[in-house]
Amino acid sequence: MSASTPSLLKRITPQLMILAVVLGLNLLVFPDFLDVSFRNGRIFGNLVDVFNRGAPVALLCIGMTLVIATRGIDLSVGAVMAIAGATAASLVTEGHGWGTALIGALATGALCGLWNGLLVAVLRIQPIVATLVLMVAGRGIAQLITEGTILTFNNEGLIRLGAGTVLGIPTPIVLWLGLGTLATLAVRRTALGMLIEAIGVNEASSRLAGINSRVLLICVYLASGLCAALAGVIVAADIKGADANNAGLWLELDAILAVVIGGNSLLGGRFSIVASLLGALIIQSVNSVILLSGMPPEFNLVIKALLILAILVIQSPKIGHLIYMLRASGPESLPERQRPSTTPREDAP
Amino acid sequence: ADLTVGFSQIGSESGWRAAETTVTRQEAEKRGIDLKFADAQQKQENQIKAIRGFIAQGVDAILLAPVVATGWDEVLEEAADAEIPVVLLDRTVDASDELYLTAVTSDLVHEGRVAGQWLAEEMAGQPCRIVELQGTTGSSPAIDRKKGFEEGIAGAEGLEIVRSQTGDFTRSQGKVVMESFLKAEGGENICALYAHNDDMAVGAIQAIKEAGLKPGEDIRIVAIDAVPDAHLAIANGEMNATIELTPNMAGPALDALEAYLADGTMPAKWIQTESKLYTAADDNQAVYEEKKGLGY
Amino acid sequence: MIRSTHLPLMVTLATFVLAYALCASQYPAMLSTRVVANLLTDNAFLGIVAVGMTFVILSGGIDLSVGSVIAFTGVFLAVILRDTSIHPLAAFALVLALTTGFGAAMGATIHYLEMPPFIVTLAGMFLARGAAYVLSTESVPITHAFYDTLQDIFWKAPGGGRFRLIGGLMLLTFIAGALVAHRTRFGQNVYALGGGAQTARLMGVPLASTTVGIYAISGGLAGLAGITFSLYTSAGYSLATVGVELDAIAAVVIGGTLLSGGYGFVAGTFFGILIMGLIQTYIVFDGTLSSWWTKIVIGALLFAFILLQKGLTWATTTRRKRATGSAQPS
Amino acid sequence: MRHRRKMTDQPPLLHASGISKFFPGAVALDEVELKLYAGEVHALLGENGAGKSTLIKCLTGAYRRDGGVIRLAGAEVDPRSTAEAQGLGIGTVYQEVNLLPNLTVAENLFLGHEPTRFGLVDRRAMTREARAVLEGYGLHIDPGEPLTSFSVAVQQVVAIARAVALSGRVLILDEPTASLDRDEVELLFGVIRQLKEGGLAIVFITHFLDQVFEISDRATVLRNGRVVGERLLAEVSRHDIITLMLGRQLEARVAERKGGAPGELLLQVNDLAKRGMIEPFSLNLHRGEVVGLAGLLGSGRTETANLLFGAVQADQGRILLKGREARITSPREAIAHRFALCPEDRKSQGIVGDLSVRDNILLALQARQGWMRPIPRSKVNEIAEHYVKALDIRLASLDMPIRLLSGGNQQKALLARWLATEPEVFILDEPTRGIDVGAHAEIIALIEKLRENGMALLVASSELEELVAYSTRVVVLRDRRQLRELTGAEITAENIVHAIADEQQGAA
Ligand SMILES: Nc1ncnc2c1ncn2[C@@H]1O[C@H](COP(=O)(O)OP(=O)(O)OP(=O)(O)O)[C@@H](O)[C@H]1O
Ligand SMILES: Nc1ncnc2c1ncn2[C@@H]1O[C@H](COP(=O)(O)OP(=O)(O)OP(=O)(O)O)[C@@H](O)[C@H]1O
Ligand SMILES: [Mg+2]
Ligand SMILES: [Mg+2]
Repeated sequence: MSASTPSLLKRITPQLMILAVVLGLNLLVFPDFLDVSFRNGRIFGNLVDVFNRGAPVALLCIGMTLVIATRGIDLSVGAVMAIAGATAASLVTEGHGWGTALIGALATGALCGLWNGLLVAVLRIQPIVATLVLMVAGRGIAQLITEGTILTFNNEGLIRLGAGTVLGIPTPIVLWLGLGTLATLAVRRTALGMLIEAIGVNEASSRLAGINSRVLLICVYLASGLCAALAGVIVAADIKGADANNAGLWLELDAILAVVIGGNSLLGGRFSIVASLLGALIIQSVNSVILLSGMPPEFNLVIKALLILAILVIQSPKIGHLIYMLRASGPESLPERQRPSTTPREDAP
Repeated sequence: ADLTVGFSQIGSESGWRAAETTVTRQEAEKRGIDLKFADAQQKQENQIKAIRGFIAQGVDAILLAPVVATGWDEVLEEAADAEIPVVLLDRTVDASDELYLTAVTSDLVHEGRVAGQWLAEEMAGQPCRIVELQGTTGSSPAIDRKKGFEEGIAGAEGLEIVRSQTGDFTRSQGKVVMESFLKAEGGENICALYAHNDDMAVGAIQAIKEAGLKPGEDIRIVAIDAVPDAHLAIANGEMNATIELTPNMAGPALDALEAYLADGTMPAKWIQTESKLYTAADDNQAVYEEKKGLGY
Repeated sequence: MIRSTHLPLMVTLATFVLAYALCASQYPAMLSTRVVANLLTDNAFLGIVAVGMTFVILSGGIDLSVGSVIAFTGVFLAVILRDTSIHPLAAFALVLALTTGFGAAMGATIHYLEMPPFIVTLAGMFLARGAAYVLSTESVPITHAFYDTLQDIFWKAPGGGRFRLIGGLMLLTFIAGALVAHRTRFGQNVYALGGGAQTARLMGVPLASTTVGIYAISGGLAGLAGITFSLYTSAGYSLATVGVELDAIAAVVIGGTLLSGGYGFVAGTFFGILIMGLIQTYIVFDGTLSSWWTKIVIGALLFAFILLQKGLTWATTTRRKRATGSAQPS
Repeated sequence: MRHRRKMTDQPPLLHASGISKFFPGAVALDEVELKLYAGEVHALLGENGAGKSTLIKCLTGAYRRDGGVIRLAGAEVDPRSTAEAQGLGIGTVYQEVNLLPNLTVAENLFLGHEPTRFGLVDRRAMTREARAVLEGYGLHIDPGEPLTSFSVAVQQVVAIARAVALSGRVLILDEPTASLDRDEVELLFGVIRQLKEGGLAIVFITHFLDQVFEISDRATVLRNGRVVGERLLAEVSRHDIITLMLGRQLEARVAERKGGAPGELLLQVNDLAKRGMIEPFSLNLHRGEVVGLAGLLGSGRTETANLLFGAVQADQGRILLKGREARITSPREAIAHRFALCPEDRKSQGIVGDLSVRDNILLALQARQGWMRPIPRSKVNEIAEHYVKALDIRLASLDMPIRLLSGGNQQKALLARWLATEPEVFILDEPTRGIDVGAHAEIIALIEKLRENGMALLVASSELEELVAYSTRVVVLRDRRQLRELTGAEITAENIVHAIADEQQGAA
């Protein structure tokens, strides 16, 4: 249950290696990539940007990892970001303090998560369809709050959440690292992680074993909504305005991608939040390569697609197996007969 | 009876677009016109569907803000067939001009050119390394405003676009991309920023500030649209110029329509709106207050 | 013979008829041939791509790349017709081969590398749109005379409705799709795959060729939809049809096909398309919804349909279970 | 007899030799040899996890084998997929029902070889032929209905019919009778005898030794992935076979009478019922009692168990626990009242396939404790290891996903899951399905021990001998109705059969 350090390290080795390679690519297109300086009261540099700009996806993928572990998916997170940002902005423009705004935004996020959770856990609507509803309607709700405009604000407290620093470190970095740690501890230091995995693998069995799968499912979507809300507040604070039209647009796909690059199965079951967070960093590093390379923007998507494809192919269980086989047949190979000849998936009855 | 006019709007992807919708509604209301509004959510197919829907409903006229220039022949023919006049807003289409009554648009290339010429004048012969924030890749404002700007600076010696990347017309992408420009080029090596819309410029201003530089002084900033926040930025000295794209396309359009429907007066095929340049010389604070309520 | 398995189809059909009647009672103009013809013409490309999506979803997969493939097809056709003197029919064949191959490649990746379809086709989505950008960022008009010929083929019904070629093409695609899904071995294998890949494998279903075939069909039909779209707009534009994959998925689901695979009908998707078209037509006829209310209403209607379907299915299956409770061997 | 010897002189129809299969951390098959002759029924025997299913999968292309040669009628063959094996005339029923729940019975039956007309599948002919085929097995059902509208037994028969239709030369049946009733078993044996006459070679895997001796001519016995012997069944005794399988003697247990007086009254069930599922059901359960639930397939045993456990909600009736009314509307509440239910369908309702054996064993205990109080790692290992040893679960490591265990070992792990919660009322639904003779005896002994320690048990089983062996009372069900109760000396296999049959006559 609680993964010990060596096994965690083993689990995230592929992600660490890929991250290193992509950061290496950055270094290739921009030699000063790793320079970090202290300017204007904050640490400053491309590497810092990767961590800072990766914050929204990182926050989203904390919740998304949990949702996916239950064999679900949450397409609504982008829209929830917009709603939460709009809520926070409209609260501060109405004269409330930043604390109220933050709580208000988180509460709307929780409400959205609750809605998704109820559709999935109680009405038993398939997650992808259930969350599609909010994905379509949610941005409309956000625009309803801002009335289609970019709702700008000057509340220093709120702005500090997105553009401020804590001890010289940009707040978003602190927030996602903190929440990531908190979530990891919450699922691994308690039995929560195992119970979530169990309902992801076989919900019927889990229910018969006494797991309250309904409540757990709702909680998981709730968590996803909360993470999305926090991401939404950060994005709004970053530009001092709630852009209901564009905040979080298509970010759900990036978050899902991050979870998968983190080596988590879309079919639910075993999961690792740390690996997902590394996945988010990998995606942001890919974006960074694109920005730093100075290529014309029409190549952005092709480059991103090819890099991601390469990453996924390398991670594919089949390729991993092939590498294992090649290594096994090397000089210090195992005796012929001990070679596994099937990947686990094939062996499912 | 009252006039019923269908309005096929692209969507609500930006503050400017929202303002255009608001102004159009206001203008229609002023004239006692029943406006049927259809939001296409950035999709041409939805706009075509909307126009066909308007035709089926038998509206008296159609306002169309086309998302893209191509692909309208067929549906415009159907409208012509049903004898419903169509007026284009803020962009023309690649179709025979018999298929629409008139087009009320600004000249996107011209806007870019004004921005370029302003910068060339401002630099007065000094060299300048420019970074460019493009609009959404493939959108016609992005293409035309880039083209116009390049024409505008073509004559000036030493003006050079060193980096150009898309900021998707959004504030947050504008900020993100500007951050990478600042690092890739070094803030002190950038002399000016040209953004295809004000939203990206406003995002970039924040990136510049966070990098410890003074927007408007260390880096000159020119953008297009003249949304309220840009006026505010100019008033605060954080931005240098913006070129107005008026959200009031519907006013002239509806005037032309009413005249046509009343006695068949044919308007000119192209009603060009003014592309007014705003700089620190104007009273931006006043303009800001004036525009604030328009739903930008 | 109406079987319990046909229930979702019946539900969708009933929903459509009911909804249409409601709309028509509010706006009698909705009964005009124009509206009927528009439903077919305007949704032709979406319908064609949804047929492919039905196969993918029946097999338990998903294809997010179709919207981008449509855009790519349009740009490819426009560019090739602008820059070369090749005949459009040859260009059609070329682009169909290309998109079918693209789909097959995704299918092969999914099967042989054991990667989830969601992710493979997501990468495919980026790739296809990226390729469209690289070909041309500007929208390119198609001016070939053959296009005009094709576009001029329509039947003008009394009342002003124009039934165009592409609407017919969609109907044909649906008929062919239904035949393949329900009356061929390949179709049976698709359903089998959706019922459980491992079991299907043990039962002797050729997983590799079926998976590759499914995504090839989806890719090919996305190509066909791209051709349709280019006929519809006479242009190729790299920013076109963003998010169409979600519309297609929604249509398939509204049509009664389960996203988890194995259950559903191609014909159901047809009514799903019509229902979605009806929602949009209704919103245009209403004409008072603001941009944001449009989105909220679409979301709410989507939810209402899902709920209605869920309720009807639930009500009838519990009854059925009771009825056939004791099917014992004798 | 002479007839059979003569057959052995012929070359075998299917000859597999040197078949090896390795899994990470386990040698599943080690140079196994299997000879099948045309016109014989060949039993494949062995303990749980001996490698029987793995051998079948290697022979039919479901797994890639790591070594060995397969000859079919003298020619070397190498099926790489089950489809290829089917093409070679090898039809197989794999362990657990492997049919598609979303297809109709007819579609399942004909998947891959549908009758076609003008290149299109002829659905009408398919339904017609399916009906005819199934009637041959005594099933009068509408093949156009979805498979899931029928019980597991019907599904099993469909699976067999499908395999038979596909087997031109070899038919392989992996535990086909595990969920069948005696009548269906008889029907199946009739079919097998016919096919045997027709010259098919048939492999038959089961843990019911009676059935082995009834239908098979020869047996190959596996132990730990190795062949430990091949015997003509006419020449050996049941005892020999068991000794060969286990590698030791199975002590004949003295059938002690479970006379011990029942303890305090624990559970009172009053008229518990759910419309359309089970008629009002009443029962008193004391500590130190084993109540058996007997009945034919579909008689409602599983439903009764599920109802008691709250897995399905009753719409009438009350449950009194130690005299106080208990509301049980979900498994959670049942578990909180110290109930446990080991379900019949272990694949879909029991195991959590991708989780480790350890997590599976601890799941129910952890769920009861709540997520806030994780069981410490050391305690987890202690409990898991304890039960692995106590129940003799064969595994490579506690960390392996439970789906990789053999069927019987999965069953034991599930028992461990519930024993770990130390229940007071233990409901067991078919606890020995798919369990080998050795483990079978152990589980019966275990039930006996639990009873002696004061647990109250309710056991549903189709095996009468087994029910007789451990029950202190037997409740007979039919058509989802409680018929009568047998106690003490009344409990014999004949009496139970009569109880069911009498009533049947009465009803007829
Ligand atoms: N993919 C796998 N990885 C590791 N070990 C495996 C795998 N599949 C099977 N095994 C192991 O191989 C051994 C043989 O399993 P198999 O299913 O063939 O047993 P069996 O004889 O059919 O038993 P049963 O009577 O319980 O069905 C078991 O110990 C099992 O744990
Ligand atoms: N949810 C349900 N609603 C109505 N009937 C059901 C339901 N589930 C099962 N049945 C029917 O109830 C009958 C009894 O089920 P089942 O076969 O599991 O009983 P059983 O006595 O436990 O038999 P066995 O355990 O030997 O299979 C079956 O005919 C089955 O079709
Ligand atoms: Mg087995
Ligand atoms: Mg049962």
